[in-house]
Amino acid sequence: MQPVATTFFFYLLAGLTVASGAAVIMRKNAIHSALALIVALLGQAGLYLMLYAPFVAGVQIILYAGGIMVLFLFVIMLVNIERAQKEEQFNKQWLVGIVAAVALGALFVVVYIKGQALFPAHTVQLPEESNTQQIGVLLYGNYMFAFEIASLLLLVAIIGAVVMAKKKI
Amino acid sequence: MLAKLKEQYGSGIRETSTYLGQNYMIVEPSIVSEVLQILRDEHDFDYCVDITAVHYPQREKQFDVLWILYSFLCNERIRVKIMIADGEMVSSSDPIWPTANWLEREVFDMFGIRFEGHPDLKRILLPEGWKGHPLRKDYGIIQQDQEWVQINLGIESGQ
Amino acid sequence: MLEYITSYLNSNTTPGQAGNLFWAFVYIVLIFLGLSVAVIAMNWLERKILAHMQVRLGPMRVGPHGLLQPIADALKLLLKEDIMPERADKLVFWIAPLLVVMTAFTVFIVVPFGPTHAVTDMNIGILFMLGVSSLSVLGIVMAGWASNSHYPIMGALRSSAQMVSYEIAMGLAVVSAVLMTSLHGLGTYGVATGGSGTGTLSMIEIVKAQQEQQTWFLFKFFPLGLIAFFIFAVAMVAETNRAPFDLPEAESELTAGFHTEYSGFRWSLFFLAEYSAMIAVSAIAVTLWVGGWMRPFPNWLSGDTWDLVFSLIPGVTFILLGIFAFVGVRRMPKHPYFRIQTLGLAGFGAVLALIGVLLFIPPIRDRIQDIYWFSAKVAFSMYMYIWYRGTFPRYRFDQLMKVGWKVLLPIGIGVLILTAIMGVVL
Amino acid sequence: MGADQLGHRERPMTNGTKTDEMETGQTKASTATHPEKDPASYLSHLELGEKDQTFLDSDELIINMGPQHPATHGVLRVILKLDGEKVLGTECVIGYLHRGVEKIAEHRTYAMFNPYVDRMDYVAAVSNGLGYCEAVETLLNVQAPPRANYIRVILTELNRLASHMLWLGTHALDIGAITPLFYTFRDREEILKIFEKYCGARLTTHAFRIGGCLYETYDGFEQDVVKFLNFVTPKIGEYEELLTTNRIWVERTKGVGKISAEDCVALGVTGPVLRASGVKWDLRKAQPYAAYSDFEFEIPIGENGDTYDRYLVRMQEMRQSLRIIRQAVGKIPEGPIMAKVPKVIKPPVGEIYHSIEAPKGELGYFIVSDGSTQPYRVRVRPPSFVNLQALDMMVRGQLVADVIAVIGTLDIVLGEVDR
Repeated sequence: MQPVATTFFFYLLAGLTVASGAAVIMRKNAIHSALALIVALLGQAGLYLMLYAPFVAGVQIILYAGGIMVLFLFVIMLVNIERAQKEEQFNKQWLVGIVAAVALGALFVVVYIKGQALFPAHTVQLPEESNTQQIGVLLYGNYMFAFEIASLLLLVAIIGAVVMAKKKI
Repeated sequence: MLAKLKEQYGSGIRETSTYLGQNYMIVEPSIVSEVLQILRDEHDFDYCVDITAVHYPQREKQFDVLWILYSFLCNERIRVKIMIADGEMVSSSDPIWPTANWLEREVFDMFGIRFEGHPDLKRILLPEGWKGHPLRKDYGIIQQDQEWVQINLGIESGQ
Repeated sequence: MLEYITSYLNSNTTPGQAGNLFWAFVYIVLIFLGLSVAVIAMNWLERKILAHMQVRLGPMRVGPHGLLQPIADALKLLLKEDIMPERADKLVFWIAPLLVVMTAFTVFIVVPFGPTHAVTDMNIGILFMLGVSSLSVLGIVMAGWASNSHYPIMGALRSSAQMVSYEIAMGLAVVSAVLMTSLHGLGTYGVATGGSGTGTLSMIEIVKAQQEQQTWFLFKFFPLGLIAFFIFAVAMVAETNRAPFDLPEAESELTAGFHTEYSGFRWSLFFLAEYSAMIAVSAIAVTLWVGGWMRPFPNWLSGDTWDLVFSLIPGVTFILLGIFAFVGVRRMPKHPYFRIQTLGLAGFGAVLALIGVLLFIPPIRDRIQDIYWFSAKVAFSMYMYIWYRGTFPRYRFDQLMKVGWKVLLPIGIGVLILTAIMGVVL
Repeated sequence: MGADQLGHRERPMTNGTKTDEMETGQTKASTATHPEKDPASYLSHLELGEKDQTFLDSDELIINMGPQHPATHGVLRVILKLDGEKVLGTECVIGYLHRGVEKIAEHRTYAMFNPYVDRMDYVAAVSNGLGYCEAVETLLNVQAPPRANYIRVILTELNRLASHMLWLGTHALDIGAITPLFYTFRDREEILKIFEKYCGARLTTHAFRIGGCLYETYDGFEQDVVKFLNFVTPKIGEYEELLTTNRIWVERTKGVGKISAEDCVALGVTGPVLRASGVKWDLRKAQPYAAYSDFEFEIPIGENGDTYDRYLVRMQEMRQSLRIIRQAVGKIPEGPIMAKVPKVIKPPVGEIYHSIEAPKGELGYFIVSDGSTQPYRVRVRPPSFVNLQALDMMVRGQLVADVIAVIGTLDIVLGEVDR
């Protein structure tokens, strides 16, 4: 199926992502921040879809929005976050924030000016029908070793978390 | 058994008798917790059925406080009774039978008899802050704590 | 314009793939309406079936045999005062039911009611379904938290832990089914029918793979398919918060769990979402293991005659239902008080019979029988839901977690590995 | 994890909803008055219970279960102190249904007070009536005639069945099995029909009078009872079929709310709860009243004292009740149904304690007479009240869902707890 109103959807999703990203850091309420983050992640998933990467989009939704963020919410609801403490942190970091903002802004400007040279415009028509299959072949073919290393790393992380959280096992 | 107790406490045990086949004894308030302890430990009255009180306003010692005990081993009941004046403290039997906790709270709630050494003596059936102890004879049957009702329930009267 | 509309009818694909927006829209509207009707019907059926399991009659007053009861209830809920707790988080409280309903309906985009009867077919179909339905837990958590009350928040905590846990077991079961699709080029079924060795996540392709392999995945690599299906069947009950896994809304413990503070229309949205989610996961189960839209015994009872016989069953079913209604009309008390009810029941029976007759007309018959078989399988799964509810006590939270992590998960992994091995060996 | 810690609330609150807030004042007042605690004491005290020191510093949550909660069997209010879902301590707040029965008794004549006792344990009204009538009879030193005693036994045992059936249905409902409720209510209905035919009332029957029974059995009473017995015997098997071997039921009840025999005795817990802990004690055998010495029956006991054993004990008790009724109907004697009791009941001065085995445990009446027509003091020893005291001990360290199961298994009736 040919995409419809691509530009419109791109700006819609991009705007949604940026706006909710801003909301994540601006809301004082941790739960609201987390919810805004979910919206941002969903917007990103939409962008992936527009880039003909349905598998990545699906994984984004199922893992980040549906899995990790639920755990985030779970923890936020469980753990006592003292509001005053949080606000104080915000106040003290304004200098760092400005530096980071300036650096990021500069990067954007550079990319915008030199954009054409950095990313030459070529449109790759990715095969929508076999996208997932190709990812599978690549993941378990060419990048097998890296994939297995990553899973090992995750296993270590799980065990570490269990050791840290449990008093006695 | 009773003879032995009598021997031990002498006049502390004021009366032991049987009415309609039911045994009871009247003891001095000061020794009641010891007597109860002995009854439980040495005579197997390990089950405290009930603790209750009776109010006799015309008497000098206004209240009867009763322990109804039962022995699984002998299949026998006994009532231990003390007489106390208004305001007098009774030593709590909560350390002997944990069941006494609520039963004593109820006696306190209904008669205003305080138990010494009770871990958590407060009203149980009536709400906190209620005035008066309903099972005293001077508490009328339709009497109620108007003030409490008006403040807490927001109605004129509960009747 | 007319050409644009009619051109799709000849194409042999879903409107989404054909890029036909008109038909996609029509399908969306049809699914939305059909689902609403299905939820209403399910409401009535659940109450009736449960009632008969429990030696009572169930709704009997509104309409003949309480047929109009769900409509009366819906009206009541719409007219009810909508209460929002004073200290609730207004925005989140407001969004939560919408989110739940949205996710519950969105998943139906990829549900294949027939080879062409789906809004669209995605390359990541099953992944999309799992992903979107996993978003519904967010709505539940938001609802529980926004109510700012103890029981709802405990319900929310329970449901987030429960759904995240069971999603894993569910995912493993799904993966083993997906794996089975990839094995048809190699397996005992011999003739390599163009299988590339890679499987598919597309819902329609999964059913087509079953068609090619001439087996329901339920019976593939016996008993592996059956075990995977069993894992999925347990996980799907847990995912939809139904008995015996209805802890997030356990009535006797948390009053009503996450929707304690909801009332009126908002509550009815939760209700709607719960039932459509049940239908959605049943649809996944049917697609993955029970052959989707395929009629029973396609390979034993094959041939034109059997095809004809099976294609007549939908019409016969509806006519039988109509006759059933007319039997009910005969058994209605002959009293003027019941006249309207009797007439209503007769009308209902007539409509059913009419649908039955319509289903005999060849073009309709051919187009509709896939949908019929799919719905019949889903309906059976829904009946199982009701049956569970009538039979089982509720799990405790730690036991629920134990079942999820210590029983279903290891078995799921085992089945997955064994399926892979079987695929290579055979 | 309290609402105040959720991050954005302006005012700190202990309880979330508005209704809860109204009660918060009370809760605070009640907890504030606690004196220092003896950790060894069995009861109470929300301050007790060790804090779980994980690095995530999760706080305790205090929630109100009831008085309006679907599973607290009326208006019981349990304040739970939770760590996540684990119960650290409970405090029962009772008295919402207090009607001052004992005070009323002092202002009624002996006969007038008789109907009031039915309103205490309204599920087993006949047992209450039996206990009261026998207590006054003891005080008067009269004996009910044998035929009256047999009628009493039949009705009381039927009532025990009804009470256990109601218990089973609601207990199963609490644990999430909704179907047994309807089965038990269907069969309980048959019992109530017999009551209705006998004395006109279904629930608060006022079936017995001091000195015997007022009503002679109606024609066909025996046949009705036998018919009921034949009807209900397979039904009890049906309940058991639904639950006894049901995996979820077993998992939900085995090892839940354990209480040892020593603790039972120390806490004064009686009835099926005591028997499930392995104490073979039943007042019908220990101190037979009415006509119980004439019948053969067994006292079912459990081993572990957990919810599952209590369930089995009660199921067995239902079978034993059927056995008693069958024997009683078989040899019900002819004769008068009322002893010679004066029109105006004026017992001699004295006091008496009489107790019977009610479906919930030992139901005792302590009556003091001052020789007038009105009792000077009537004290009811309510089994539910005393049994409820064990709740805290039984649920410590278990989960919220177990609190529900234990409240169900204690088989309390709030009318009797609060009186």
